[in-house]
Amino acid sequence: MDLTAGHVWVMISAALVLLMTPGLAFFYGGMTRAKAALNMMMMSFIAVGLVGIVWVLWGYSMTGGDGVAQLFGNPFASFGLANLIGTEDLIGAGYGATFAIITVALISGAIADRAKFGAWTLFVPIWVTAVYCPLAFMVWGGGLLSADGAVGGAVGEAIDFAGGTVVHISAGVAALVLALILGKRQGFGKDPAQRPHNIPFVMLGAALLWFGWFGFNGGAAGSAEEAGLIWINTMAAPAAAMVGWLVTERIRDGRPTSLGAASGIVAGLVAITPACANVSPVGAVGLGIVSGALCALAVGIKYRLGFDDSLDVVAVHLVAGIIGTLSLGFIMMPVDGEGGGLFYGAGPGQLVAQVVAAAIAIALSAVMTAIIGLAIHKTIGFRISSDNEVSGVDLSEHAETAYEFGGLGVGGSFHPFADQMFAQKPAQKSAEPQTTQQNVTEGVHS
Amino acid sequence: MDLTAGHVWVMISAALVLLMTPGLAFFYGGMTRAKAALNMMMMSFIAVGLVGIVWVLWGYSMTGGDGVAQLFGNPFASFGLANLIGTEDLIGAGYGATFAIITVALISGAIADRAKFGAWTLFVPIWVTAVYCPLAFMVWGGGLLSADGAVGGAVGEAIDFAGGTVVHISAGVAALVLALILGKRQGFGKDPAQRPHNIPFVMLGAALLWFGWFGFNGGAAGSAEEAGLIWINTMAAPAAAMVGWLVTERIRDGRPTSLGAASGIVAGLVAITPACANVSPVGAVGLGIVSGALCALAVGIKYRLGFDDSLDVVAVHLVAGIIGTLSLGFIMMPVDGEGGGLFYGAGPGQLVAQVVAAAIAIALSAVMTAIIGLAIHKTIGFRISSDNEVSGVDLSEHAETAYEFGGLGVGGSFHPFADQMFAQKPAQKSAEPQTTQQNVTEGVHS
Amino acid sequence: MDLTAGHVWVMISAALVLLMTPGLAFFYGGMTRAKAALNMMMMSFIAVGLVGIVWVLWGYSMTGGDGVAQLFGNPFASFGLANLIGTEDLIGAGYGATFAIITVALISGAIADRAKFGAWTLFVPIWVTAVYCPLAFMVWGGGLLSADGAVGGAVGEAIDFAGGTVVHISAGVAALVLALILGKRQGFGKDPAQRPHNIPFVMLGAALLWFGWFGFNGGAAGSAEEAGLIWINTMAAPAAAMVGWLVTERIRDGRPTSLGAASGIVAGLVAITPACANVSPVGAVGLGIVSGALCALAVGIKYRLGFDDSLDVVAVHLVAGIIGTLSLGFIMMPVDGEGGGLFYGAGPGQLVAQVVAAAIAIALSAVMTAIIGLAIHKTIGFRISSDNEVSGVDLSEHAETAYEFGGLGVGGSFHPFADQMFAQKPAQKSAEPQTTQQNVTEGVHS
Amino acid sequence: MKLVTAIVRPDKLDGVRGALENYGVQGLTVSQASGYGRQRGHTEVYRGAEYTVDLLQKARVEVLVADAWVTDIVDVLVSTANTGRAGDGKVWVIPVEEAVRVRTGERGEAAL
Amino acid sequence: MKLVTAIVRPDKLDGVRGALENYGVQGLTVSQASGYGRQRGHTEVYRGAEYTVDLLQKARVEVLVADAWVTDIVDVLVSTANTGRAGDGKVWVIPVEEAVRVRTGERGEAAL
Amino acid sequence: MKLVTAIVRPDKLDGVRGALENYGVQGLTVSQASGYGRQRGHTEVYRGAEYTVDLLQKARVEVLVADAWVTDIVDVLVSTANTGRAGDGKVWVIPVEEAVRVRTGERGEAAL
Ligand SMILES: Nc1ncnc2c1ncn2[C@@H]1O[C@H](COP(=O)(O)OP(=O)(O)O)[C@@H](O)[C@H]1O
Ligand SMILES: Nc1ncnc2c1ncn2[C@@H]1O[C@H](COP(=O)(O)OP(=O)(O)O)[C@@H](O)[C@H]1O
Ligand SMILES: Nc1ncnc2c1ncn2[C@@H]1O[C@H](COP(=O)(O)OP(=O)(O)O)[C@@H](O)[C@H]1O
Repeated sequence: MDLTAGHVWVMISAALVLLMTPGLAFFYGGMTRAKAALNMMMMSFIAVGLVGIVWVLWGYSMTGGDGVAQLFGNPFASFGLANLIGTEDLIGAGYGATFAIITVALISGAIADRAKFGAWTLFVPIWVTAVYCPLAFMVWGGGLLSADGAVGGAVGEAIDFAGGTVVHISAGVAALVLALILGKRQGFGKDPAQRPHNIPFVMLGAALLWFGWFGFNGGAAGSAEEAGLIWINTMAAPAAAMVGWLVTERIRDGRPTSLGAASGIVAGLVAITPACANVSPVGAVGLGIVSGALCALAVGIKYRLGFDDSLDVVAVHLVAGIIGTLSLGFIMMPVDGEGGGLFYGAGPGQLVAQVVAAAIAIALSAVMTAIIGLAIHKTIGFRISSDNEVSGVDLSEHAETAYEFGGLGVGGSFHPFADQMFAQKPAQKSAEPQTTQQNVTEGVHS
Repeated sequence: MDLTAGHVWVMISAALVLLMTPGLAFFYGGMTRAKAALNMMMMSFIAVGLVGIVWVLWGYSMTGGDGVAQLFGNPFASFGLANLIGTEDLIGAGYGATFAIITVALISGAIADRAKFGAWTLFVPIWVTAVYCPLAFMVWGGGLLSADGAVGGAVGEAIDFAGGTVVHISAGVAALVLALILGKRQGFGKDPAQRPHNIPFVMLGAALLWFGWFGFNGGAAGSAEEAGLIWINTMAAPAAAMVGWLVTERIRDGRPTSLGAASGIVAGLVAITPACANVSPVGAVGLGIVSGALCALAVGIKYRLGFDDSLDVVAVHLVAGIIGTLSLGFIMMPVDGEGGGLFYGAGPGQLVAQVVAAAIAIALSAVMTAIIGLAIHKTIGFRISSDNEVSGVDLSEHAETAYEFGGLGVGGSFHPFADQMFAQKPAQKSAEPQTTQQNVTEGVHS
Repeated sequence: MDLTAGHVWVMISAALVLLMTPGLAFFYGGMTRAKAALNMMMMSFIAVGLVGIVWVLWGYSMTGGDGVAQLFGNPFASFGLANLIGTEDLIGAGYGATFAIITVALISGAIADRAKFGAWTLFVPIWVTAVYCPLAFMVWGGGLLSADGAVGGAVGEAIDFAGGTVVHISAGVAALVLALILGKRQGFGKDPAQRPHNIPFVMLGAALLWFGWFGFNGGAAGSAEEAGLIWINTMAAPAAAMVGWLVTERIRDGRPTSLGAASGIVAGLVAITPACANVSPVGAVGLGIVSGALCALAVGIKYRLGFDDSLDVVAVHLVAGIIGTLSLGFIMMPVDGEGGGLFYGAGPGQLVAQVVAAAIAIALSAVMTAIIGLAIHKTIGFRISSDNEVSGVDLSEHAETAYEFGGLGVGGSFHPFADQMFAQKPAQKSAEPQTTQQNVTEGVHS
Repeated sequence: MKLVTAIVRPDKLDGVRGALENYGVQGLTVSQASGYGRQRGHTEVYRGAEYTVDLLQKARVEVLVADAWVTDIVDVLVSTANTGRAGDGKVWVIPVEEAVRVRTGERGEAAL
Repeated sequence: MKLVTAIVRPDKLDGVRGALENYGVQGLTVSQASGYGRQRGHTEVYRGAEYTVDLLQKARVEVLVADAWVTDIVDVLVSTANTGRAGDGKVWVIPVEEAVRVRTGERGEAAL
Repeated sequence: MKLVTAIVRPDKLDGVRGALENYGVQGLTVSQASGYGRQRGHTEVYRGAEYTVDLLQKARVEVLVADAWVTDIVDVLVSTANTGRAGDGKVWVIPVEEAVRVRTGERGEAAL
C-alpha cells in the first residue's frame, strides 16, 4: 500500500529514537573522565549492534502475539521477521527495536569506568531477552499488566504510554543492581579527577536525546489531537524540569550548572514519558518542575547510601520514571469525562494501577538483573583489574585513547600491523585480553 | 482526526526547529574562549527552558486571536493552552514555540563572556513577552503589519515567510543594544586568547542549524509545490553564501577559513528565511552569494565602531536579515503573474512594504530592548565583575569548567555535598552568589 | 497540490541525507591529527557549497530527461531548475542534490592532511559534472545501465537501489586514484602522531551518518511494505557489521576498538545501500556481518600495497560497495516469485548484471578521476608543500587552528583587520596565498 | 636555597602535595610531563595498526626550599611517591642563587 | 650564564614578554604550570558535589641570560608581573654551566 | 651530576630520543613548551581578524646525566636536533647536587 502519514510518522520516529542511543553515548561519555570516555560510549554503541541483531532474530517476536503465560511472546513465531516481509508491520517492528536498544544502553551509566567490555557484550543480549522483552509484552503486548492480563484486569490498567515502567524504571533498577555488583570506583566520592571531562558533550547528548524523544513519545500517537498534545508536553516538561533542577541547584549550591541543565532535561523527559498523552500542558509544566527538583535532590543519595551509580542513572531514570508513572494517579486527565487522576476528582483507582505496575517492573528487573549480573560476575568477571582502572578502561578494554591534541604523550616507533596481519597469534592473546594484552609492562624490567 | 501529511510535516518541522537552539549553543559555544563555553551554551539552553514555559502559559496566546490595538493577542485567551486540548491546533502551538525560543537565544551571542546568568534569566521571559510575541502577532497573527493591519493595509503587506523581520532583524537589533549596554570585553580587539576555542563545534552548530532550518522555512508550506521550492532554496542559498563568504575571505585575507564557512552558511540561511517561498532557485543562489559576501565584510564593522558584538550577531543576523527582507523588493517572483520584485518588472510597491516592515521591527526591538536591558543593568547588573571575567564566566556563573582532559589543574580534596545536603545554608549565599559564592579567594590569606 | 505522505517522506529524507555530509565531516575530521581537522571538515563542507550550486544550475538536469548517447542528460534542459518551479518535482530535485553532495565529499578522506584546498574546490564541481551526474543518469535516469539501456538491456538490469555503484563504488575508486596522485603523507605508516585526534567525533559522525542513511536508503521507497523493509535492513546491517568488525578486531588484535565500531557501522551502511529493498532482514544481518569483517581485514591493504588512502575510503566504501552490489547476486529475494539471487535458487543472471554494473562504475570513475586529478595536479598542484605539511594543513590552507583550550601556544599582539579592511592589498597576496600568506617565517631572520 | 624537582606518577600527586603541606611547605609548582626510565610504554590500536606509546604521563613537582629543609623534603617526596614498581620517578636537587616573591618583592629565604 | 625562571599569572604573560623584549631579551621559553602558594583554589560543582581545585593555572617563563643581566631581568620580571595580590608568583635564578644554540652550535653567552 | 635541558622542534623529538637511547641514556623526561628566539610566529585569521601567534610549540627534553657524559650528550642533542634553520632550539646544562630513584631510594649516579 501507499505510504500514509502514519507510516511516515512512525518511520521518522523510529529513526529519531535510534539516534537517541548515540545521543546517550555523548550524554554519558562526556560525564566520565577522559580516560574512560570511549568505553562509556562503546557500551551504548554495542547495545545498538547486539540488540539490533537480537531484535531481528527473536526479540520482536517475544513482545507480541500469543504469550507464554502472559509473560512473553513466542520467540519463534516471528523469528527473523520472516513472516513480516511484504507487510507494513515491518515499520512497527523497526520502531520497537529502538526502544529495546536504548533501554539496555541506559543501564551502562551506572558502571562507568570499570566494566569489562566483554562482560557487557554478554549482559546486553541476555538482559534484553530476559527482562526487556517480557516487560514490553506484559505492558504493551497484551500480557500480565494490560487490560486483558491477570494483574491489569484485577487492579486496572496502568498507563505507560511511552515507557516509564518498561524503559526507565526497569533500566534504573538494573543500573542500581549492577552498580552494587560491580562495587565502587577507586576514589569514589574523593577523587576530583572523576568530574566530567567534556560537558559540551553532555549537552550535545541531552539535545539529541530531547530531539529523539519526540519520536519516542510521539511515534505511537493515535490521532492528530493526541500527537499535538504529546508534542507540546514533550517540549514543556523537560523545559520546566531544566528550570526546576537549576533553581534547586541555585538554592542548594549557589550556582546553576550546565551539567544540571542537561540532567534536568533528561529528568523531565523521563517523567513525561508515561504521562505524555494523558496530562495537560500545564500539568506537564508542573510535572517537569517537580521531577527536575526531586531528581536534583536525589543525586546525593548515592553518597549517603554508598553505592556508586557513577552517572546517576538511578537518580535520574529510576526516580523520574517513578515520579512520572505515579503522577498519572494525580494529574491524568479524564478520558471522555471518565476516570483520571485524583486532582481531577477521580478515585485512587488509577494511582493503584500505577503503583502496582511500577512495583512489578521494579521487582522483575531487580531479580532478573541480579541473576544475570551475578552469573557473569562470578564466572568471567564484570569488573576490570585495579591496575587497568588506574591506567584507564579505554586503554585496557579498547587499546585506544579518546583524544590526541598534539601533546607529547606519544612517541616511539610505529608498527603497522600489515606484516603480521594474517599471522597466527598465540591463542591466549584473544582468550584473555585483559591480562596478556595489557601492554603497560610496569615493573617488567625492574 | 487521523494524522495527515501536513500534521506530520509540522510536527517534524517543530522538532527540527527545537534542535536549532542547541545547534546555536554549539555554534556560539565553539566561538568563545574555553573558559566561557558553558555559559555561552547555557544562555541558549535556558532560553528553551524559560520560553518553553512562557509559551505554554501565555506566549502562544499573545501571538494570535483578537489583538489588543493590533499590537498583541490577549495573553489570557489561551492561557496554559487549555482551550486547545483535544484539538489539532496544539501542533501549530508547538511549532510556534520553537521560533520564540530560538529568537531570544540568538541575542546571546552579542554578550558572550561577560553576562550574569541571573540577569539573562530575567531578560529572556520579559523580552519574549514584550518584543517577540507582539512582533509575531503584528506580522503573522493578523496585527499591524498584516494585510488587514493599519500599516500593512496602507503600504502593502510585507512578505516575511519564515521570520526575517520577526526573528532575525529583531534579534540582531536586540543584540546590538545589549552589546552597547554591557560594554566591551576586557581585551576586546587586542587579546588573541579571545579567538574561538573549538571550531569543530562551530561547524557542528552550523550543520544542526542548517538541518533544522528545513523545518524553520518549510514547516508552514501550504502546498507541495511551495514546499519543494522552499526546500531547494533552503539548500541553495546557504550553499552559495558559504561560497560567497569564502571567496571574500580569500580575496581579503588570503585564506578561506572554516569559521567563515560556518558563518556563511548561517548568513545564507538568514537571508533566505523571509524569501524562501517567493524567489526562484537561481534567485536563491544569487541572494546567497550576495549575503555571504556582504556579511563577511560586515564582521569588521564592530572594530571600526567600537561595540563588542562578541560573536557577530549583528553582522550575521541583522545584516543578512535586512538583505533577505529587502531582497524581496527585487527578486520576488510574481504570484499568478501579478506583483513581484523590481527585477521582474513590477513596481517598487513590494520594496516599500519590505522597508517599512524592517524599519518597524528595528524600531520596536531597539526601544524595547533598551528599556528592558537598562532596567536590568541598573538594578541587579547585567555584567559580571572584572575579576570574574578574568577567572572565567563559566567558573563564576556556573562553578564549572567545560573540559578536563587529564591535565593538572585539579587537585586537593573532594567534598561530596551529601552530608550537608539538607543542611541550612547562610541566606546570603543563595541571594548573592556572584560575590559570596565566588570561591577564588585571591588575596584572602595575603 | 496538498502535501502527501510521500512528499513529506522525501523532503525529510532529503534533509537527513544533507545532514550526512557534515556527519561525514566529523567522521573524517576526528580521524585526522589535530592540525588537519579543519581542512578535513572543510573538504566536506565546501562540497555542500559547490555541489549545491552546480546541482541547481546544471547538475540536476544532467541526471534525467533525454540522454546524450545514454550517457548523461542535457545540462540545459532544466538549467537553474527554471522549468520545475511551480511543480512538485522540486522535491525530488532537492533529494537528488544531497546524493551528489555526499558522493564527492566521500572521496576527500583519501587525501587527508595534504591537499591544497584550492585544488579541491576545482576538483569538486568538475568531478560531479563529469563522473557523478553521468553515472546517476546511466543507472537511475534511463541511461546505459537501466533496463532500457544498451548494457542494461543486454545483461539485465543491475539493482542499485540507493547507490552502491553510483555513490560508493564511484567515490571509492576516485579516492584510490587521488591517493595515488597525491602520494603518501610524510611519515605514512611510521608516525604515531597520525593516529586519530578525536574519536568521539568519529563516533558522532558515524551516528549522524546512520541517522541520515534512513533517508538515503528509504527516501525512494515505493510502498509502505518496501519502506518498512528498507528501514529494518538499514538498522540491521550496520548493527551486524559493527559486531562483525569488532569480532574481527578482537580475534586479530585482541581488542575491539571504538574506531572499529564506527567504521563497522559505515561499512554495513554502505553494503546494504544497493540491497536495502531486496534482501530479507536476516539477509541484511548476514550481509552486515560479512561486510564488517571483510572491511576490517581490508584496512590493512594500504600498508601492504603502499598507497596512502588516509582514512580508508577504499577499504570501507569501495570494498563494502562491491560486497553490497555483488551480494544481490546471491541473496536478492525473488520478486513475485521470479528472479532473485543464487541462494534463492535463481540463476546467475542477477550476479552477472551486478558484476557488469560494478565494473563499468569502476572503469568510468577510475579513468575520469585520473584525468581530472592529474590535470589539476600537473597545473596548479594538488598537494601542499612539505613545510606546510609539517606545520599543518589547517594553518597553511585556512590560517586557523581547530582548538584553543587555553594553552600557551598563543601570545603576542592582536591586529584586528578593521583598519585595513578596505585597504588595497598587494595583488600577489591573494593570487598565491600558499607561499606569501604562509606566515611561518622560519629562517627569515636567521 | 635549593630547587627540588620530583617526577612522580600522576596519581601520586595528591599524596605528595598533602605530605609536603603537612611538613610545612607553603607553595609549590606542578606541571605535566611524560617520560620513560625502566618503565616502558603501552600499545594503542587504530584500525588494526599498532602504535607504541613509549612516553608515559608523569607529574613534575617543583619546590623551592631553604637549605636546611632539603634532606627532609627529599625524604618526604621519595617516601610518599614510592610504590616499588618501575615508573615511580626521580627526584633531584639544584642550587638556587636567588628567589623573589613577586607580590612583595621579598628576596631570599623570606620569599619561599 | 643564569637561568631565570618566573612563575606568573597567565594573563601577565604578554606583559612580561613585552617588557623582556624591550629590555633586549632575544628568546625565551614558556610552559604551562599550576601551583599554589599563599593563593588558594576555587570550588567547582558537579551534580551537587563540590570539587576543590587547589592548583591554579600559571605560566612558567624561562630565560637564559648572561650574568651581567641577571639583576635587571629579575627586576623587570618582578615589576611587570606584580599585581599586589596573592598568586602573583615567584622568580628564581639558577646557575648554568653551558648553553648551546642548536642551529649554529655556538656556545656560551654567544648562544643566548 | 648535571641536568641537560634541550628545547627542540616537536618533530625532532623522536630522533633525539632514539639517539640518546643509542648512546645509552636510560631515562628522560619530556614536556611541552613554547617559545621564541630568532624564529618568529605565524598568523591566524578568525572572521577577518588576524591573530599573531608568536610562541611556537617546542618539546623540552630533560636528561639527568653523570658528569662524565655531559659533553657527549650535549653533542648528541645538538647534532640530532639541528636543521640549520631558526627555531632549532637551545641546550643548556645545570649542576645537580643530588638525585634519587624513587622506586629504590638509590642516590647519586646510581640513581640515573
Ligand atoms: N635520566 C633521567 N633524566 C631525566 N628524567 C628521568 C631520567 N630517568 C628517569 N626519568 C624520569 O623518571 C620517570 C620514572 O622513571 P622510571 O621508569 O621509574 O625509572 P627508574 O625506575 O629507573 O627510576 C621517567 O618517566 C622519567 O620522566
Ligand atoms: N616554594 C615554592 N616552590 C615552588 N613554587 C612556588 C613556591 N611557592 C609558590 N610557588 C609558585 O608561585 C605561585 C604563586 O604563589 P603565590 O600564591 O603568589 O604565593 P606567594 O604570594 O607566597 O608568592 C604558585 O602558584 C606556585 O606555582
Ligand atoms: N634566551 C633564551 N632563554 C630561554 N629559551 C630560549 C632562549 N632563546 C631561545 N630559547 C628557546 O629556544 C627556542 C628556539 O630558539 P630559536 O628560534 O632557534 O633561536 P635561535 O635560533 O636564536 O636559537 C625558542 O623557541 C625558545 O623556546
